[in-house]
Amino acid sequence: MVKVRVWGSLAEFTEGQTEVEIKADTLRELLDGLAGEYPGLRPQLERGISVAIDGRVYNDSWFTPISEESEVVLLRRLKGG
Amino acid sequence: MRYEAPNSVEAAVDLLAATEGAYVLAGGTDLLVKLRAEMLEPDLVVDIKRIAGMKDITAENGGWRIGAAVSGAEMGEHAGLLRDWPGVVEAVGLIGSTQVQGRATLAGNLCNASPAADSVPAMVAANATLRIVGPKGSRDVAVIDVPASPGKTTLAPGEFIASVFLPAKPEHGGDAYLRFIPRTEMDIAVVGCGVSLVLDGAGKVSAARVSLGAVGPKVMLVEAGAEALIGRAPKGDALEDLAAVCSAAATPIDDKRGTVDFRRHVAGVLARRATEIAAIRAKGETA
Amino acid sequence: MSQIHVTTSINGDATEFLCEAEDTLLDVLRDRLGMTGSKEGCGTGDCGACSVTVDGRLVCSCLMLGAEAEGREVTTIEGMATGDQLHPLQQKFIEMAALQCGICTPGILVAAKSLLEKNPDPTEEEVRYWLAGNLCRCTGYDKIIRAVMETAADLRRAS
Amino acid sequence: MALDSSDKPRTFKVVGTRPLRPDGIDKVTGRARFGADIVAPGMLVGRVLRSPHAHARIVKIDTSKARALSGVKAVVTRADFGAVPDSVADVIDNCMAGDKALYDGHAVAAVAASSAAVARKALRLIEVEYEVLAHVSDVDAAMKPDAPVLHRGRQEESVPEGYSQNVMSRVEFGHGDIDKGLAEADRVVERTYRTGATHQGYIEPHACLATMGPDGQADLWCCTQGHYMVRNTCAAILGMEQGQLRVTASEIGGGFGGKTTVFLEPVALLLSKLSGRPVKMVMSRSEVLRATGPTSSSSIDVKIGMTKDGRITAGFAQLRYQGGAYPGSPVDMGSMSAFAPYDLENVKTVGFDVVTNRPKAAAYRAPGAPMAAFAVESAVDELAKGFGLDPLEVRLKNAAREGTVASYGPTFPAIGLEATLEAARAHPHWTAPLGENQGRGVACGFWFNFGGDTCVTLNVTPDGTVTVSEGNPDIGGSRASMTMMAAEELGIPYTQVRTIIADTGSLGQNEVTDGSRVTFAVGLATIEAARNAKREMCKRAAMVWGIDEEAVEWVDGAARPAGPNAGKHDPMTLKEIAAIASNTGGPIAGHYEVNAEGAGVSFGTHMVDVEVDPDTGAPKILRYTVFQDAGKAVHPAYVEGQFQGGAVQGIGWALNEEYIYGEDGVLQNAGFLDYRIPVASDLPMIDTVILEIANPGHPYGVRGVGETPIVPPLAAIANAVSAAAGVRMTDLPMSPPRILAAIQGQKGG
Repeated sequence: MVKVRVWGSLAEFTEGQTEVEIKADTLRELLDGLAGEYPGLRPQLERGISVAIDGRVYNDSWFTPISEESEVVLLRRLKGG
Repeated sequence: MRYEAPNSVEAAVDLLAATEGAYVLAGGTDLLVKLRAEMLEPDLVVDIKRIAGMKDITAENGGWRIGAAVSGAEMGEHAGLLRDWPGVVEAVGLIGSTQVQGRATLAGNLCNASPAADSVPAMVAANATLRIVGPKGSRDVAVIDVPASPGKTTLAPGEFIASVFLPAKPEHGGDAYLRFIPRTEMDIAVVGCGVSLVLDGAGKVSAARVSLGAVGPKVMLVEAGAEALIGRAPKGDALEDLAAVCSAAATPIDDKRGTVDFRRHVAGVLARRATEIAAIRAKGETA
Repeated sequence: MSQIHVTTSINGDATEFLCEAEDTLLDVLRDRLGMTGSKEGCGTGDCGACSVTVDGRLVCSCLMLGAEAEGREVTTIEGMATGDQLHPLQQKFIEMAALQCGICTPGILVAAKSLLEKNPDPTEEEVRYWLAGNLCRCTGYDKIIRAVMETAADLRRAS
Repeated sequence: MALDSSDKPRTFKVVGTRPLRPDGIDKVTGRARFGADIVAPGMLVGRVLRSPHAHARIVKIDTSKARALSGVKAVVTRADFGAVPDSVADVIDNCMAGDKALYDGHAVAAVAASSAAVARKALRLIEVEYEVLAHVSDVDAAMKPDAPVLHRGRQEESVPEGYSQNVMSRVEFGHGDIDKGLAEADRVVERTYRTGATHQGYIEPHACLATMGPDGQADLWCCTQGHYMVRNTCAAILGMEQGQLRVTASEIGGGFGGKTTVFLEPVALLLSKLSGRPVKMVMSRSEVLRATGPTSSSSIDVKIGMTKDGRITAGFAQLRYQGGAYPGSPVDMGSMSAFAPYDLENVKTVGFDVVTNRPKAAAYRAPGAPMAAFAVESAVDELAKGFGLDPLEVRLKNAAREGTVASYGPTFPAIGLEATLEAARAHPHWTAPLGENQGRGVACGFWFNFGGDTCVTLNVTPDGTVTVSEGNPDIGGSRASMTMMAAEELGIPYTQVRTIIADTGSLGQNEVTDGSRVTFAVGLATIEAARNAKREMCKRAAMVWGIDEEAVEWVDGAARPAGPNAGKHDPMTLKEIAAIASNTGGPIAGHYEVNAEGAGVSFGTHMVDVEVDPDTGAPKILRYTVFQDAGKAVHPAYVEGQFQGGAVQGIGWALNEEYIYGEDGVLQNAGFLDYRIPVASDLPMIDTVILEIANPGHPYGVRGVGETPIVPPLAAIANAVSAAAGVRMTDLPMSPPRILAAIQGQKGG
């Protein structure tokens, strides 16, 4: 199981938890797992998010490996100028 | 729109008088902006730069006659003007960028009739007069009598300004113009102040003209400002009194460039500072 | 609406063109003569990207009618280099990275050349005030000012 | 992609030098072709009619008189676009208003005509019947339950009940317990800060030239930060296949985030389709200011607690950003970045995205971060000064470092904040004496940086020179940095590589030039493309030598036999291998396509001295120094240029720039005369100190540098002005009337 930190305003859709556990070996499994376990997150997941894995930010690379030791944090989708 | 560039004053007057919606083009730095913004749609533009004398600066009765198409840059390069009326030269030099200086004119700045025109308070302080030509011939009027209200002048249809006359510089006289803008360049005056004064042998002010711009619908000559200075050395309490009467005389509005309180206060500050510079010049020193 | 026939000199070449009365010199240069080196950043004389000289005087070509060019001598950025020889200011601007996007560069070069012709030894303050009408949003002006000062010093040494 | 040989610092030959940029001559001679510099045979002029109202229902648009005018070849309104996918619904609505005009300047119709004069006349003949509605421009006013509402039923699920429908979303970040942290503090500062809306202010107005044939094939030339984005967006709006639309990026005269979306492009394409002629559209400056993206104005409450020895015990901020007429202000970025420079046990930010009757905010350099940093860094400064502590020491004491759990969630890897603070402390600027009415301010700033889809193709020509094709417009020297990285990797001179910006038909998808991504991501792809070409060249050499390709290595621009074969054959240079490419299998190229992840975050510290005229409130910037971590500066002159340019945009934001709306909701300063960006005479030289703390996610350690420099200036200048004026400034811009009023208020109070 991978521990995933979600930002504060998403906790409403994760039964109040800011850290949830998902079974996942890749980013894709993580996102699918989140949407499955916490349907309330789906609108936000569909709008797009970024994910920090061990301090590096990923946007869309489904097959980015994730291990149980990885630090995984959901972020608002980053945009720049 | 038609464009004409007549060679004589008479031809220019005929063109202007014959066409409603005719505009004079000298430097064009205001006119072209208004054309572009579709604020004006002239039927005719009369370029006066090809009329003899319009680009000349000539000595006359101890003063200087400046053709209506003389640019700010040309004034800034004229040793006689710089010596006699540095405040007026500085004021015209503050209009726009170096590029705008290559074209902008005193007459245009006046005819644009913006309450914030930089050269106008300086000309009023210098007691400059204008030679206006028109269908009825030519007439001379004081600068202060030309602006009527924002965007409006007292010129009659068919008339245009042929030249500006700066009178002979009084002995022991000096002038200065200061304006406040948020940046260091490229802005319209939030407040402008022109001061021209004469010192007597004791270093007291014997004559003065104090004018303010951008703090009312048109340039104002602040008589009370002159009264605050006359008979006193231009320092200390006299300057404080001057600042107070200038702040009191100001009738500004709140707009995108400044607030009423700010403009009132700064009108006094600039009057004080401009007077100090004018006094230094009156003593024959450089400032 | 009949067009005006204008005979003028642009970068030393005798040039004739037809224009509408309301066409600015910038419109003429860009749209009628294909000289797009002069840029329109504002059309109101506030940005300096359209700077040219007319009879040796620096002006905004957006604030002058094309018709006014009759009999004048106009120089633009296209006339700044001589053959394959860049003007020293052009060379220095590249060397000192005095441009980023490059849209303001033609106007700044024309303006800076005009300054150095008048004043071969300007102070930093003089350069900054001379160029105050040339907006640059990329560089913060630092490298531009340095490039102009250094070119001036080079030219003084060379003369 | 990991940093090469991260244990020992690498020696570079080209990277880190300052070669002449390849597009330099074009740009100093006027030859470079920007958006408005191109023509096509038979070209028409396109012009846009814009709403004079801040908020109005469009009851009817009658274009019949305009269509009847001689020379008018096409007229379009929103109805001509038909239905579009949801993903681009707001984009097209912003390009051409639907049921309602939502801001002063909102496009309502467009014409294509034989000349500008005819187009102008045609616009006046279009009759629009408006039903004027109540409007709201201010963010706090727009949040009130009784505010005029722009859109109904579009709130995200994150917004609690009780807010106006103008509040589009709410975000919350942080960790720890704010109340507990505040209770531990010796002092708490609680203030509200406000910033005006500022525009990117690029000098080149938007421009494009569209050609669309009856077969559905189209070409578009435009100035943009991302021509692939333009292709994809326009294709979606117009129901085209992406492959049928080829977009070529012109040179771009500045963007700063403002050219990361479309405005004219879909309109020009449709006008071209309907008229059967090429259509050129160029915005005026006033259109740029009225109708393209400024950034958000903001209103931010901050509450920070500190112990008397300078430890921050808790940091809280509530950020309210208006993003103009559609959802999507960068308040989420502001909320994530607000406390990023600090290692905090207790931190929380709450952000509200609010719509108002203003042009839709576009990205602007580190979107959302400068205003958040302004608020937080002002409060930290006030606390430090209140305790008589050195503001740099306080920041060092609380600085985020490797291992810090960032306020927005992840744990930081190696970062450069401390290095910038230490460099600032050691710099002579920090201890230089100040005169009367002068003050010094410092502030830190942070930006995420990112990567994204990127393609590079590197071709070896028969004579052994190299061309690099990349898909990101060169906004400030990136051709030079790509050329340098290719030359570095291949071991050949910089002058033997030429980099071009390819059109959308020539490469795969490329993310927009934004997020400070280009030197990082395109650089990474360039390096990998070069490595692929090297592998191919090693293979060709191995074939000639008759040895195993694994036994060949690439050193200094040549293939060399390695291992047991070392020294058995003379090295084959790139030139030699290129010359026989046809004999050894055909032309040689390397390419690389990647979704570049792993961009490294970037920190900076700015220091500024300001003098304030106590009689007029006029501020003057006396001295300015930027300290920033660049990871690895590829072309240091252009890194310095980014630092300097960002700092000066920040100076404009701090002192003079703002959108000024009247009571009628109409923009009052839609021109460079009264939208006051800094001019040369306003400024001193901007000194720079480049720190290099390698990004572990890039082969050379490169970090994006473009956005961070605009984050600290607002606060640094506010701290300096506050020190000089003797009164805390909380509202931007700090215009002279505002500073003078604060000074006089202080005296009066």
